Amino acid sequence: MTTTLDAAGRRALIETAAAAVIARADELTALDQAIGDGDHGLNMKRGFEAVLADLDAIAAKPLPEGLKQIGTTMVMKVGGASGPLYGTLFLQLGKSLAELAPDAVPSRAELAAALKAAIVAVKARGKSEVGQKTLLDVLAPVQAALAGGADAAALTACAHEAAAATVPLKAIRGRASFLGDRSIGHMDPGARSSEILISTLAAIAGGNSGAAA
Amino acid sequence: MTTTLDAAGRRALIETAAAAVIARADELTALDQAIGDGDHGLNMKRGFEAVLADLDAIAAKPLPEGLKQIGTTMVMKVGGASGPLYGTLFLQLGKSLAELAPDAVPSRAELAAALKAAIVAVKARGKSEVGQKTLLDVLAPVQAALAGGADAAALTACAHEAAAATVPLKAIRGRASFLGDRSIGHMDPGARSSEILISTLAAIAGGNSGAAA
Amino acid sequence: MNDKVGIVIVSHSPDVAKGAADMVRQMVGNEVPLAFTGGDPGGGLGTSVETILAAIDRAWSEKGVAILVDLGGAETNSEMAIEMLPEDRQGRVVVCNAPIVEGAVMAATEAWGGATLDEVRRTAEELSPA
Amino acid sequence: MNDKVGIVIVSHSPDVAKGAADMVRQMVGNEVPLAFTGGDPGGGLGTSVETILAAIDRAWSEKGVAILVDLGGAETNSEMAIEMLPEDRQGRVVVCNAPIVEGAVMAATEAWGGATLDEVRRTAEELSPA
Ligand SMILES: Nc1ncnc2c1ncn2[C@@H]1O[C@H](COP(=O)(O)OP(=O)(O)O)[C@@H](O)[C@H]1O
Ligand SMILES: Nc1ncnc2c1ncn2[C@@H]1O[C@H](COP(=O)(O)OP(=O)(O)O)[C@@H](O)[C@H]1O
Ligand SMILES: [Mg+2]
Ligand SMILES: [Mg+2]
Ligand SMILES: [Mg+2]
Ligand SMILES: [Mg+2]
Repeated sequence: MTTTLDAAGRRALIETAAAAVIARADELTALDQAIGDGDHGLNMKRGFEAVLADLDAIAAKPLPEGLKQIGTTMVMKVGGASGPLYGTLFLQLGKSLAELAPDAVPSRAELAAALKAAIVAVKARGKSEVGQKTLLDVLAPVQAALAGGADAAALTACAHEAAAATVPLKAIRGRASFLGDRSIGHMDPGARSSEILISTLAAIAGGNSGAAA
Repeated sequence: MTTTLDAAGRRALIETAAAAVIARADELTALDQAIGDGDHGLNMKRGFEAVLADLDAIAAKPLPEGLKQIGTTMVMKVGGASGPLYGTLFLQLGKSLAELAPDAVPSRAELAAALKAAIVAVKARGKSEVGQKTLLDVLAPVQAALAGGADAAALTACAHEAAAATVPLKAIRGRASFLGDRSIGHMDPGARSSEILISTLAAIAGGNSGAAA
Repeated sequence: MNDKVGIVIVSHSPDVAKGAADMVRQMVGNEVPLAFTGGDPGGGLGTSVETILAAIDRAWSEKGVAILVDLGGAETNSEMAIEMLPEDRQGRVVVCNAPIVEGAVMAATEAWGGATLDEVRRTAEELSPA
Repeated sequence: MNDKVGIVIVSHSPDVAKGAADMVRQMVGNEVPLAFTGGDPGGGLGTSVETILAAIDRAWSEKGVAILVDLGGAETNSEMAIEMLPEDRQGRVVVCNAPIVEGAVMAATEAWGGATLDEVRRTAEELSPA
């Protein structure tokens, strides 16, 4: 880990994360076809393409402001339930990190606290809890691992396992809940998109020692 | 009253009744605008124009068969809730009068019994009762008056009063029920179309001594 | 196709009927027999027994057909249509007491899973959208 | 116009939104502020916070605005939109827990009669179509 995160660093981070999700759009859509309306990949792609379209402006801002702009962009562009959920996540991350010194890298404690607050905000937005087969089922264990000192590889492994652990769950929120028991046996698309984001960011933070599964 | 009702007689009866309703289409629509979706006149006009389009064929049939064809035409052509309701009314009148001798005029008792059965059928179709601000609030008192020996003028007066008596009622069925208490103070459009039909038929039966109000 | 309950959408508005059917298709693809109709015989807002009968025929399944309706007239016309069906079909068509759009998506999702007509109807009638 | 509560219809489908608005207009004419939106920012089935905000603005009334939605995403996006409104408007916009089509007709009929936002919402949430 470096001790500064300047505009170039922020740019690389955002660009890589966005590209990773966009590259997996077909996979995310296929997951959503099985237990939803088959648009999660399209939705996330639209959101992150809009982020990329503003990449220079976002990267030029301090990290908290940039995160808020990403959040607003996701809110406005995604279109699915995932838009306000991921939007709220990024908006709250930005708000929680507001005191960060310019170009500073947030500490593990700062990141863990920010992600904790963001998870609370996502729960409120979705009227949802952990265990309901949503992106929260990846975000929550990753936050716990982060707070507990996990390194990049461990965070990646945690996200991967958490996404896989949504397979046997019955969906209680979102469209997949319409399927009742038939939602069992499929990975939640939002859990998978969260895994991709986290493992990509972890790989960068860990000096590219890990890679998105 | 004549003692036979031949094709020419049936033709005149149906044509006059249909024309009377069609002539009042704007008024019926205006009533429906106040407490509904403003289409009752259009709906009834469409139904009775379709009846007129088949007038010769309908009049050529024995009365019970003709009534059934009118019922089917109303069912297929009206489009509003009134379609299956008036359709059911005419279909059941036809069924109840099935034993009528060719070209015979149904007796008062036969007519009263047929109308009684038809009202039961309309109630079942509409899941409705007298007092809910619908066409039943005209049909039921007219049936009672008919059974009780009322002459043409009395039947016309009865229908007129019954329609007027829907004004203070609160609608419990149909779209007007969406208005709750605000349906009070307006005449029910279906009650008015029933009044028009009844007073027109009574006028013919009474040798044109009465007239639709 | 006949191993899934069919879904018929009957709205006063042809646009609502079509849009609800689009939403159903997005959830269940072409695996559930689906038909929709809206508008009165004159082309205005309303419903038509004739086009309801045709829609039931298009969505016909040996497992039965669940009809979703919006307001009173759509319900009364659908019930009238059911009575005009050949007798051996009448018992296998039901009108669901459920919201037209949300109910159609729910009912179709349930039908997609292979549920019986009764299960499809109950799901549409029980659940309100999460 | 501002003496009646406004109605906003938010569907995943632009067709459902338009058709439901047609049905509302047939009941209440132009006396109730009404706006509708459907479709995601890419034109597919979904909803858009941006167009929801614009619809709230078009249907704005000092008495408040009741939003009718179909499925989860429409609800979440509408709630998000409410939070993005100027603070003095936020408290006067509610999402009704009611069927989109039937609820819109009910809510608009109630608004037409001069009801408060709370009454409009309650009517939509209570009644199922007769
Ligand atoms: N109420 C909710 N709370 C938390 N997460 C949710 C909720 N609804 C949906 N999700 C997440 O969003 C994902 C679906 O996103 P997407 O397909 O883009 O939206 P939509 O369901 O509107 O089509 C789900 O896989 C789930 O992870
Ligand atoms: N469930 C019902 N039972 C009895 N009569 C009804 C019912 N619903 C509607 N009506 C009658 O139908 C009339 C409205 O007919 P119309 O306007 O043609 O149909 P719609 O209400 O579908 O637009 C009402 O005035 C009422 O008399
Ligand atoms: Mg989806
Ligand atoms: Mg979607
Ligand atoms: Mg009407
Ligand atoms: Mg109508």
